[in-house]
Amino acid sequence: MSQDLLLKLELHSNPNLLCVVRGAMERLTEVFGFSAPDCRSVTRAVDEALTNIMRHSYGGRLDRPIGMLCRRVQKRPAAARGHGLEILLRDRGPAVDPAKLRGRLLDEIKPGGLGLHFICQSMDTVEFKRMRGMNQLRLVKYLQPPKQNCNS
Amino acid sequence: MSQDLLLKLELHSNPNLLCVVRGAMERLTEVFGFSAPDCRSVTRAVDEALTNIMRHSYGGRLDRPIGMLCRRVQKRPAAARGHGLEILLRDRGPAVDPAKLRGRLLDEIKPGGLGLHFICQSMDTVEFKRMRGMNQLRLVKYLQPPKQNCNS
Amino acid sequence: MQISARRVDKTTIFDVSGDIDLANSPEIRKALLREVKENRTPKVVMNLSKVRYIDSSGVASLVEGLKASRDAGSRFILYGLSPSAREVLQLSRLLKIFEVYDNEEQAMAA
Amino acid sequence: MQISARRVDKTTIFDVSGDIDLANSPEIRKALLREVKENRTPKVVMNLSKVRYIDSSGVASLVEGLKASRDAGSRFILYGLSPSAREVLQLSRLLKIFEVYDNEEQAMAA
Ligand SMILES: Nc1ncnc2c1ncn2[C@@H]1O[C@H](COP(=O)(O)OP(=O)(O)O)[C@@H](O)[C@H]1O
Ligand SMILES: Nc1ncnc2c1ncn2[C@@H]1O[C@H](COP(=O)(O)OP(=O)(O)O)[C@@H](O)[C@H]1O
Repeated sequence: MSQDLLLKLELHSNPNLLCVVRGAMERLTEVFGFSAPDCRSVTRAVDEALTNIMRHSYGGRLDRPIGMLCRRVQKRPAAARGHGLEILLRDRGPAVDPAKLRGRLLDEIKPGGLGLHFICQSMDTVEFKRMRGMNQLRLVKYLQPPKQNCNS
Repeated sequence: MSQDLLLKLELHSNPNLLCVVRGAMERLTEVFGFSAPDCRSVTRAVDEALTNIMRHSYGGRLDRPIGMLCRRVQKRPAAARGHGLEILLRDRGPAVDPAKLRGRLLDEIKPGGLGLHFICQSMDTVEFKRMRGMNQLRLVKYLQPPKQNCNS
Repeated sequence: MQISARRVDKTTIFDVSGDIDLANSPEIRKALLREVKENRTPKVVMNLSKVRYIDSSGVASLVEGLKASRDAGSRFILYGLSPSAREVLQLSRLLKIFEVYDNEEQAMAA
Repeated sequence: MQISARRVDKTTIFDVSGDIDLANSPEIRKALLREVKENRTPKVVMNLSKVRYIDSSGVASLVEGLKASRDAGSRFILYGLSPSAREVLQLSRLLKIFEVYDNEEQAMAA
């Protein structure tokens, strides 16, 4: 394991396990040094991303594998306190159509379509890619957050 | 992954990560259906076992790998509500001398030597074995706890 | 998550505890819609003071409750939001859409 | 974990918040031993009302504080134990060894 790896986690696509991951993320973000609101928002982003994997990648099946990797990353160019928490989420569902990966407008009052908004509003970097038969969502939050960057 | 696997976790032997595992275990035990005191005591057992690995197996080094596996197991002979939570903890430290693996008497007031007591008092099964160059501690707690069994 | 209902005059109060997420938001939705649509309760109050976390599926269930109560001409009220629950409604731009109070007394008097 | 000290007359009160575990019990130990041995404070009170969890290394630090205060002829008092902290002292058969009170008022009056 590399020094910068903080935590590696594997779970099934079972919604009952979402609270377990939140329990871990609440503490990991705190240990990492985030403010209380940032701890909540990173935890929320991970939770919503897992929810999306369970619902959309796996269509509600409960027994499919999800991998999660948390690492410390350095901001480039390296700045003071310039490190961040990187979270990689991987699933083995069918390839996601990136065109579908977008949040809806919030001006209408209707249920659904909020998860991606929460993720983008919480994280500094949100990147999706398909690799080796897996979907990978990469989330990064820096300790001193720069301006929002969520067009990826 | 097998259906009965609940969670797989890898971390470094860094005490700062203990609270992260507790955060996950608090929720996992709750989801599993344990009473609040049982949730606390299973979480405590896992925490103390990890503490022992960090201190004794790895002598305080911060960057060594620890693996953790949580599964649902069935009690044999299968009884009503006879399932339990099994937790396997694995480290790559030197072989542990089983003769040293014992808690001290509690009648003296002195610091230290409490961890194994907490583990044994919390869990229904505590088993240690050396396998494939790894130490493995197996902890099981059943939903309706039978009599204590901690001579292993 | 646990949900139970109390009836006070013409108001039903749902006491919810634990986190609301994908694992249980369908249950919340069902309880709300039954109360609003079938039982036609004129005022439904959600006591969220023991709810630490609400995810987007939980917000969706609350929005469904709100819409159903608007359709039925009844009232739908939330109280006791945790910091996280408040944030999630703010992020959804729904904090001003719901009727939100600090405590039960205010929610009942409203 | 955070620890800070308050002085009230001849008593030092340590306010601790967060979990006490292997990551920070050495810090607790150091603060306690300094207060008891170096500063020779006649009464040291640990406010544990914001401590959710104490592990065996945390218990060991508290035992060291207790022993040092016995050696120094001073007093060492705990208050505000969470269910988990109470359990851990019970499991260690130390609950009756420590002076334990429910709240600060009782701890100061004792
Ligand atoms: N992991 C995923 N796999 C496939 N599609 C996804 C995934 N995550 C999000 N999407 C797509 O993005 C859309 C918006 O997601 P989101 O904002 O979370 O709202 P909702 O899940 O309520 O529809 C989803 O409806 C879906 O089409
Ligand atoms: N993972 C381990 N590897 C090697 N030795 C261990 C391990 N866990 C416990 N031990 C041995 O068991 C003894 C008792 O452990 P414990 O009751 O936790 O108290 P303490 O760790 O305070 O000594 C330790 O001192 C050590 O010799």
